[in-house]
Parts: sequence; structure tokens; C-alpha cells
Amino acid sequence: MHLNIALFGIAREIVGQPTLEIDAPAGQSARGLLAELHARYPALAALSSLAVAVNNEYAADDTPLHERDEIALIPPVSGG
Amino acid sequence: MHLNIALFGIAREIVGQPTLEIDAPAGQSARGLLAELHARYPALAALSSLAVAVNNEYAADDTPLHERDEIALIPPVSGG
Amino acid sequence: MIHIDLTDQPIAVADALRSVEADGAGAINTFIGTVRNQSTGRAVIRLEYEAYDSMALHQLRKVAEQAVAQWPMLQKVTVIHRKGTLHIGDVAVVVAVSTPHRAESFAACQYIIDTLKQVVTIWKKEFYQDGDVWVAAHP
Amino acid sequence: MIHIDLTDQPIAVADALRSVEADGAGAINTFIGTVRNQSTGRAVIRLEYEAYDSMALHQLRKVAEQAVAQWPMLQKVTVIHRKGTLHIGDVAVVVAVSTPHRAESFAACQYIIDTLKQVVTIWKKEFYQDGDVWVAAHP
Repeated sequence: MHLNIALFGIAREIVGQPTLEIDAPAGQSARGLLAELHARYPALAALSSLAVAVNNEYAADDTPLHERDEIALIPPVSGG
Repeated sequence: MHLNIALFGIAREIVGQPTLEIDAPAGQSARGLLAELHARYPALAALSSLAVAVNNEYAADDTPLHERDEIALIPPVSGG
Repeated sequence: MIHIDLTDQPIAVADALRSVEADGAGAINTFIGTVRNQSTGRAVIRLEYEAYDSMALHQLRKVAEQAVAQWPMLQKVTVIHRKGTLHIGDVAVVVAVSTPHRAESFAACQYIIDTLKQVVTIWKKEFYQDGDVWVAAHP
Repeated sequence: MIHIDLTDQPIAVADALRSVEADGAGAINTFIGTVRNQSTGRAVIRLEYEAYDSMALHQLRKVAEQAVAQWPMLQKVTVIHRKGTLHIGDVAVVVAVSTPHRAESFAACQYIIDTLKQVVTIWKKEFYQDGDVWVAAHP
């Protein structure tokens, strides 16, 4: 399946673009997506944390992803 | 000696006037003054607390009073 | 660094907030006490604050100084208390503090309002439809 | 009862305070975060907040709702966060809550700002004379 991933902050800078399209096996989990992205962009592994958000909620490691989901990569937040 | 006592809030209402002049023995303490006032105005004894202030500070029980002191009777405060 | 006031005029809250701004202070905590429409279940119509002015100002400053001693990172402190007749919604007290870090701004502001209520010589009389009460006077 | 905003315009602090006024609420606590002139010892020139808007708004509302669930006496909650470029002294965030009693106003306001900093999808980049850093990005 085809996933569109929104990128923010330092994750956007590491990848070098604000969105990323990747092909993933059906039923790919949030954990699986992170492993794939860490392999492609090793600098992501140096971050204090990196979460996957699905439809504006933080996703658990085993959350399955779907083509229609709004997926985003969430580096350490620093609002306030 | 002659003491001038400023009264506030419910203490002012109980006594019925904003200041009180009383004669007291030389070296009268804050505790002694309170005893004298409780005797004259029994309603003061019903208050949750009653303190004596000398020159804008709360006085300890055994603080001696002097004619030149600015003395005040402090019923329970309720600012804020 | 410490600004204290006791006034019979409406408190300008925005000015009080501005008074604690500092380039080195990223955190401002403010407590505003307003007149509620009820107290211990009775409808409040208005209230009156009476103050022993000289002692209230002296004690307010002491409370602020104690806060600065306890939280040396405090940059600015403003405490303004109203006196006279107040109606529902009127601002009775404003405490504003600024610090570099936020946890201390909450702790210092809360210390000041809590201590103010214990020691500052101001008395509140609440007026209801059917009477009035000096708050906290009796057990 | 809950008002949330994420804006690239200067935050009107006085309006935020007014928005939580309520006749039944005698206590208003406000936290204001402003841009400090230094961070971990380096002089800050300006900073930029980037937001994942839809998630930030959703998470801000969730945080406010959690506070109301935890302190049911909360009457009104306003949270406004700035995004874009900010300079020293600019207001980055305002949290304002109103309650009948003061202790809960401090606790709820502190809960909201503390939790906001943990979960809301906003990122701060600090700019210094000699570089820039995404705050908290690395251990």
C-alpha cells in the first residue's frame, strides 16, 4: 500500500521535505514504519523520541496503518 | 499609661467605634491588653482569633506596649 | 522588582501583568480573585473590604519579600488589593510573578496569595438579601 | 467553556483573561509563557514555532477536557498558542482557567501547561548569533 507521511520540525529537516510517500506492506504497523524510516534516514535514530500519529492521535507501536489514514512523524515536541 | 487602639472590621463593630483610648499599667503586655478588652467587650471572645499589632507587626503575647506605639486590634483577616 | 498597592479604584489587570514582564523571565503566573455570586450557599449582592492600610501594605511587602527569599529566581512581583465596595465579578486581588522557569512561577504565586489571606490586614464583609457577615470572623 | 486557539498573530492576553470570567468563579489562574533572552546559557535572538495544526488543536482540546474531568469545578478554560516567528518578550502561550476556589485554579492551570508541553504537536527552534537548535530534539 501507499502511505503519505507528514513531517514536522527536525524530522522534516532530516528528511529534507515536508511530506514523504512510501510503499509499505499491507497491515504495516507504526513500529514497522519507524523501522523502515530509521533505515532510510539514520539521523532520525539520534532523536530523543520519535512517534507516529494516526488521524491526530498518538499511535501505539502495533497500530496498523491504512492508506486513507492521516499519518505524521512526531519528533520531540517543544511547545509552551 | 494611656494607649490608643485602632479597631477594624468586626472588632470595630463590637466596640462601636474605630479607636479606643484606655488606661493601662506601665509595661502592660499584648496579652494583658487582650484580657482587659475581653472583660470589657465579651463578644470579642467569640471571634475565631484576635491579635494585637504593634507598629504594623503582629505582637507576641508578652510584647510590652508603650504609649507611643501604634497599637491595633486584629480580628480574623479575610482579604484575597 | 516588588510592586505593592492597595486601592479603592478598579484594578487594571492588564497593567499588573505588564508590570512583571522581564526579558529574562519566560514564565508569568497570575492569580486573580474576583467577587463570586455566592458564598457558602448564600447569594452575595456585594461586599466591602476594609483595610488597616499601613499594616496591610507593610505585610504585603513582607510576603512578597519572603517569596523572593524562598525563590531567588523570582524576577518581578506585583500584588494589588482592592478595598471599598465591590460587586459580582469585580477584581478583588491580583498577584503576578515572573520567573525564568514555570514551576517556580506557580509555587511563588500560590505562596503569596495563600500567605496574603493569612496575614494581611484586610477584612471582607459579605452582603446578602437578608443580612451581612464578616467573613471568617467566627468559628 | 473550553476555548482553544493556535494563531500566527500576537496573543491578546487581556482578552484571554476576560474569556474565563464567570460570576460563579472567584479564582482565575493564568500562565503566560514569553520568549526569554537566553536558553541554556546562550543568547536567543528569535525563535520559530512550527505546528502540526490539526493535531495540535485536537490535543490541546483533549488536555483541556482532561483537566475538566479531573477538576469538575473548572468553569472556563482558555488555551492560546502562538506559531511563526517570535522575538524576545513575545507571548508564546497563554493558559487561563477559572474555578470557584483558588487551589484548584493553580492545579488545573499547571496541569494544562505541563501536559501541553508533553503532548501538543508544536516545535520550537531557537536562533542564536551562531546557529540554531530544535529544542529538546536530541538527548
